Amino acid sequence: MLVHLPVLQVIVPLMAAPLCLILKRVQLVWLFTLLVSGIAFLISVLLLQQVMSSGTIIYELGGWEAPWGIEYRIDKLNAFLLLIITGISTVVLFAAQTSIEKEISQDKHTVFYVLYLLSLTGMLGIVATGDAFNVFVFLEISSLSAYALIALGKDRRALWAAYQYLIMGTIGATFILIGIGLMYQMTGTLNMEDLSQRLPEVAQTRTVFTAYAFVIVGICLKLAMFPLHLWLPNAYAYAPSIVTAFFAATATKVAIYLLIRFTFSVFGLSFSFTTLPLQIIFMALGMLGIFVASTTAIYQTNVKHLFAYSSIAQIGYMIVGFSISSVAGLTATLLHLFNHALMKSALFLALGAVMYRIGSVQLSQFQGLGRQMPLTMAAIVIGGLSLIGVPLTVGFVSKWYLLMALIENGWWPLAVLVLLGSLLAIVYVWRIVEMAYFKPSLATHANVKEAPISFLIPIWILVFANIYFGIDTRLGVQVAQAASESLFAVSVSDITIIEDSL
Amino acid sequence: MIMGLFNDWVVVVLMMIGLYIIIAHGNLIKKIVGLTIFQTSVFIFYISMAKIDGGTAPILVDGVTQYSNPLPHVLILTAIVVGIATTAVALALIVRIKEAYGTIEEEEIQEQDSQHKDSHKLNIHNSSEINRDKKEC
Amino acid sequence: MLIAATLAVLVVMLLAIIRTVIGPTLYDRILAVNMFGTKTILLLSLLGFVMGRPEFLDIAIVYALINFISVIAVLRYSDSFEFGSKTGEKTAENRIPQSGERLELGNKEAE
Amino acid sequence: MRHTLTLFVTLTVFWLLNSGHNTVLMTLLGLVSIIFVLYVAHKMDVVDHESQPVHLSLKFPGYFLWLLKELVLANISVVKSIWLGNSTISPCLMTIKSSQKTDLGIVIYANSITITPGTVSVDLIGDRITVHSLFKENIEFLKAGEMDRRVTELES
Amino acid sequence: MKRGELIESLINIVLLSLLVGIAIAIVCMKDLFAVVMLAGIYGLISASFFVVMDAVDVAFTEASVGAGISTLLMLVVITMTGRTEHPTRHKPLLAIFVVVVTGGLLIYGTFDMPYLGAIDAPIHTHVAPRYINESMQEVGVPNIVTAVLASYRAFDTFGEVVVIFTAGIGVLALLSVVRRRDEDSVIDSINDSMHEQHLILRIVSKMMIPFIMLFALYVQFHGDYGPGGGFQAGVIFASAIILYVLLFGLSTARKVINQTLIQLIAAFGVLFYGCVGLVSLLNGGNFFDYNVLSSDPIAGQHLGILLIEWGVGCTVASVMIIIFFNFAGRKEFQQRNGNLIDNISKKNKGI
Amino acid sequence: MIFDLDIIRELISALFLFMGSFLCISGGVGILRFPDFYTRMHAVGVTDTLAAAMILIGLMLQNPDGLVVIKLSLILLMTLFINPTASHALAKAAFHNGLMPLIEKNKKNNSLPDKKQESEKG
Repeated sequence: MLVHLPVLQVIVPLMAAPLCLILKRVQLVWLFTLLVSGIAFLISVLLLQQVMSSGTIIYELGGWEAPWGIEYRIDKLNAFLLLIITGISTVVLFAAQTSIEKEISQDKHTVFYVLYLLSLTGMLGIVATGDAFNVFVFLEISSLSAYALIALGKDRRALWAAYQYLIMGTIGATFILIGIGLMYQMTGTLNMEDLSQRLPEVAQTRTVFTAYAFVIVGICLKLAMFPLHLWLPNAYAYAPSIVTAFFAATATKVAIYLLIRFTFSVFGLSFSFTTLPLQIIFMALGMLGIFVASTTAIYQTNVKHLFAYSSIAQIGYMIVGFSISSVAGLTATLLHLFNHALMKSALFLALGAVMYRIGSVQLSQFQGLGRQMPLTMAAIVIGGLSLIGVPLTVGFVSKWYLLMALIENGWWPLAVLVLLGSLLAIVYVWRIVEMAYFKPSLATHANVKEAPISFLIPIWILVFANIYFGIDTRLGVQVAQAASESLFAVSVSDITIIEDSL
Repeated sequence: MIMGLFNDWVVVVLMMIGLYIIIAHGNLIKKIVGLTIFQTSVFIFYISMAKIDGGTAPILVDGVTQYSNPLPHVLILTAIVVGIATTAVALALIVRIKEAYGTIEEEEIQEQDSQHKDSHKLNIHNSSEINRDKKEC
Repeated sequence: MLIAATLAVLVVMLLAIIRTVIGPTLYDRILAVNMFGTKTILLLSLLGFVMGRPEFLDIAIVYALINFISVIAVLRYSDSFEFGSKTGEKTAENRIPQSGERLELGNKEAE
Repeated sequence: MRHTLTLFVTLTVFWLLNSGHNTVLMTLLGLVSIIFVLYVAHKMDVVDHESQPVHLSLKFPGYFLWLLKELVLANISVVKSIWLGNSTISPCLMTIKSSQKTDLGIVIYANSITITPGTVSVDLIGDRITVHSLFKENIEFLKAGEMDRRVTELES
Repeated sequence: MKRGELIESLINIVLLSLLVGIAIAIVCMKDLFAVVMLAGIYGLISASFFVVMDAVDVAFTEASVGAGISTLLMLVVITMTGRTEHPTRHKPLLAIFVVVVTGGLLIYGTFDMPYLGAIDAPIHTHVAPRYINESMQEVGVPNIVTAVLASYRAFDTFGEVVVIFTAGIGVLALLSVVRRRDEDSVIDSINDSMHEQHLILRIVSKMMIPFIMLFALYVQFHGDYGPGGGFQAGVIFASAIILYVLLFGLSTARKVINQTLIQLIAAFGVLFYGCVGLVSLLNGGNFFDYNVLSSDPIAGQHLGILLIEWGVGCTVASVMIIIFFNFAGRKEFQQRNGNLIDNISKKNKGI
Repeated sequence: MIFDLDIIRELISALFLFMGSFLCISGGVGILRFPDFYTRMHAVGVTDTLAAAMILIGLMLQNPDGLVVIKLSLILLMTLFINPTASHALAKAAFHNGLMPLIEKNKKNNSLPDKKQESEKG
């Protein structure tokens, strides 16, 4: 069975989704979903182990070899991503049953879990596959379920947010489809590995340039990169808390993965960064994203909005790391990807707990909550510290690597700017802390108690992970470094091929 | 060259018309129609590239050796399905938006949202609200 | 002759589109779309022969079926009261032209 | 039962005509499909004398040929007026009575009216059919009642 | 031959111009009903275009989806949301900017593209030749599109089925309403009006419905030999049911077609497809490796394709039915909650 | 002898196709030219019945073997069966929703329901 792990990773949650619909009984469905997600997590752990010890795994679906059939290609990068997604999904699901009880009407519970599993499937599929068109198909699975999940939110603005997300998401997906079509037209293949070998021959054509532009813009729409981020804050703010916690930690990460995959593996480093002024564009947009989004976050009155803008800012950090286009920079991005998933899922889950108790996440409602929900608020504070990048938290590790990467390239001013960006994070985190600990409790909240245990366990698992990986940095750094090195190894060999052909 | 690239150019024109509708029009249903045009133009692009001179449909018969490329056809079959799936979900959303807001014009929705922005009261949309909205509009 | 017939069908399709666009009433549009559907069936049958592989007539059959269902659906829902009553279009359709303008072509859209 | 049987036969003919692949597997699948369709059709309650008009299948070809002749004549007159312009038409609306006894008969009559260009049955209440026609003569023709008589004959 | 190609390209040009014309008309129209009708025509023309481009399978699908189902859904939605577009909002500057930039980029990209129909284009020389030349030996199905769809790229198709399943669940999540039985009778009086009034429609449709269903099943099982397959069959089958709903009303249809059962069938289709993969996995092959399903690889391929197409058909048909039922059910729900009495009085006045 | 038959077949086929095309165009012109919905409906009737039949029969003569002819006749049967039904339904819907036909002035009073006069005032 071990040889089949790559496909099982995707198939298990996929097949579980229709099974959920058949099971019907809500309690049972939750347990089942949790179990499935747990199994998926286990598989991803095994996969990562296998990849780290014996290198890239290739799985040919249908027994047809690569450019003719679809293949799954698990290397260090996507094994890492699979681990993040399944891990977060499992932890978040612990709290799901309690949380949706108050946020989603009873008759939609089964459907919620089905959509959740489908969304998980979609993300895993995008990450695992080695076929460009297959990416599009799974992208649509995850997006469609995401639209529906967001629309399940209680507030009517959730509907509007879902609609906006749908429009943007579909444009993005169609752009990617156009890009894939152009690539296919120039090379005749859809397999990523095959593409990376055949693209250099035609790299100088205008068509490939257009293809690259469309793929990247499409991904950036999905990614909510700075000027294209407009759909994200509302979508995160009005979705059910569980959905927000899950998506904030995974959806944008998958998009970043795609960006890295297409840039480094498919088009190759030399094409992406030498024929285009990509470095400057991404660097500028990343920096702008950090500052604009952080500043906007400060003025938010809804805490979910606040953290949503903070997410956009964090995406900015990842983009900056990516645009350095060095092993160190990419390592920083991958680390931040992992770390940000940990922080944001903890934070949004804690917000879910607040939502569960007081039915709102307006900043003004946080008054005095530090005394009434001490454990939840403590989690938010630690998550916030991690967001700022205080030492001993994961946030520090990735920012440190980012700074190192910038300095390595001698880009001192940018390093300073990154640090300044972190100062903005202090401001918005402080606003919550101030509200929660230094204001008297609201009279209406007299009866508010600590969040139920089903919330506290997953929240604190994540918080401990935040601290643990902040202190013991080996696992994250090792995997991230190995992944980025392998990506650069591929890309460098790419360059030599070009030189040979010249 | 004009004949060789004619299809591609028309595709570009169609795409741009679709995109224009999506961005410039405020009516939600019109946007979906725009989206359909946009997607269909991509289908046309794929299908045009599969065409080969002197070829016929990729269903084997005796005495023919030149067939059009079947792979784009397969991809577009999938893409059409994805398109209808997206349309269905989008239309379902529109129905719910109409119930919750009483309108399907982007501007009016945004106006209503900005009015509620600072109140922390939830705009709960459930079945009981349909009545109210109906009366309002 | 096949080609001439194909072109003729295409021309008629164009005319049907014009009628769909200028309306003026809802029913004119439905009528034009229905006619367009029939012409598509013909076009598909003709295309098979023009292209030399006439065995794909199933597509035309599907069209015929779908076309029928579409027209029924349109009627089902145009029959329903909400349709257009809000926009005041109904009154426009109700208007009976005086005998003097009897043979005028296509009244202008009332909206 | 009789209607089910006829539907089974017509469905089988339909399948065989369409299929063109007479392997064992295909025939088997066809049989299963037909039985499935029969089951669903029964559940929907769409199998009865209205949908399976076996009783008039013998007389139908004769009527059809006559209708075809009328069709051609009507077409010629309409096409003529299309090219000659609007002054040649004299649209009118009239209610006529039909003499058929069954729903099916009325349907055949009404559809026959519609299928001949120049006349369209606009409404159908009881045995009264409202007809819109392009020329006065068409209405006169319908009033003369030849078509009505022929359909009634077909039905009996 | 030369003349044939000339004529093909002439038809090609005419169809594409028609498409552009319709698209422009859609931009200008304010009446949403007309827009939807034009969108339907757009679907019809693009399907004809696909036939000219030899993509018969795609044309088949576009015919049933673009012109059929999607137009139908939009129509139902319009009846719920109103018919005219408000002319107020336009921000053409931003739109024109975006459109010009993307359009310009694409036009720029076209200049290095292989020309239409070029025999030496990369896509005709790299992966595709194997499909065209070997699929008969490897898969044993004359329709190459089916061979690629169901065997070489079976996983994509699996994804496609899951997409449509997701859409069904999404619509269910958004629109499903809890119904109370006692309200059915009131609704009956509204819905059944169609089949009471329309004698002709009733009789003709009653004749048609079994044949449409059988035709769907014919398309389902002949996907190997000609255009067609599970997806198209599912849509056609669903449209037979939709026709039934349109004529006999939702409540009658609910009695015939159990909603829970339909959901189970949708789930079953996906599971069935997946199980074919799992069985091949247990038999020692890779996921979706049909060769191991039977002792003879070709027979295995045949069996695999037959089974998965069946799964596709089940899911697509039931999801389309679910989607339509939910839209129509929502409309009914709105009527009940909104102005039920108002409706009835209006209806009476109208007749 | 067989050769002759083929030529005759081709000729008849061409004739049918030509007639069909002509009728088609006529109908298309009619739908633009006629003054109101109901009269346009007659124009559509022309293209839908005889024109379609002619073209389809012309095609049948082009390729007189097996499956193709069967399918073409199936299409023909369906057009003849479905189109009048759809036209009737359409006319009925229009009529019931208050769309009144243009009619000859002198005919007006003896055939129309009262509904007309009401809406004329409004």
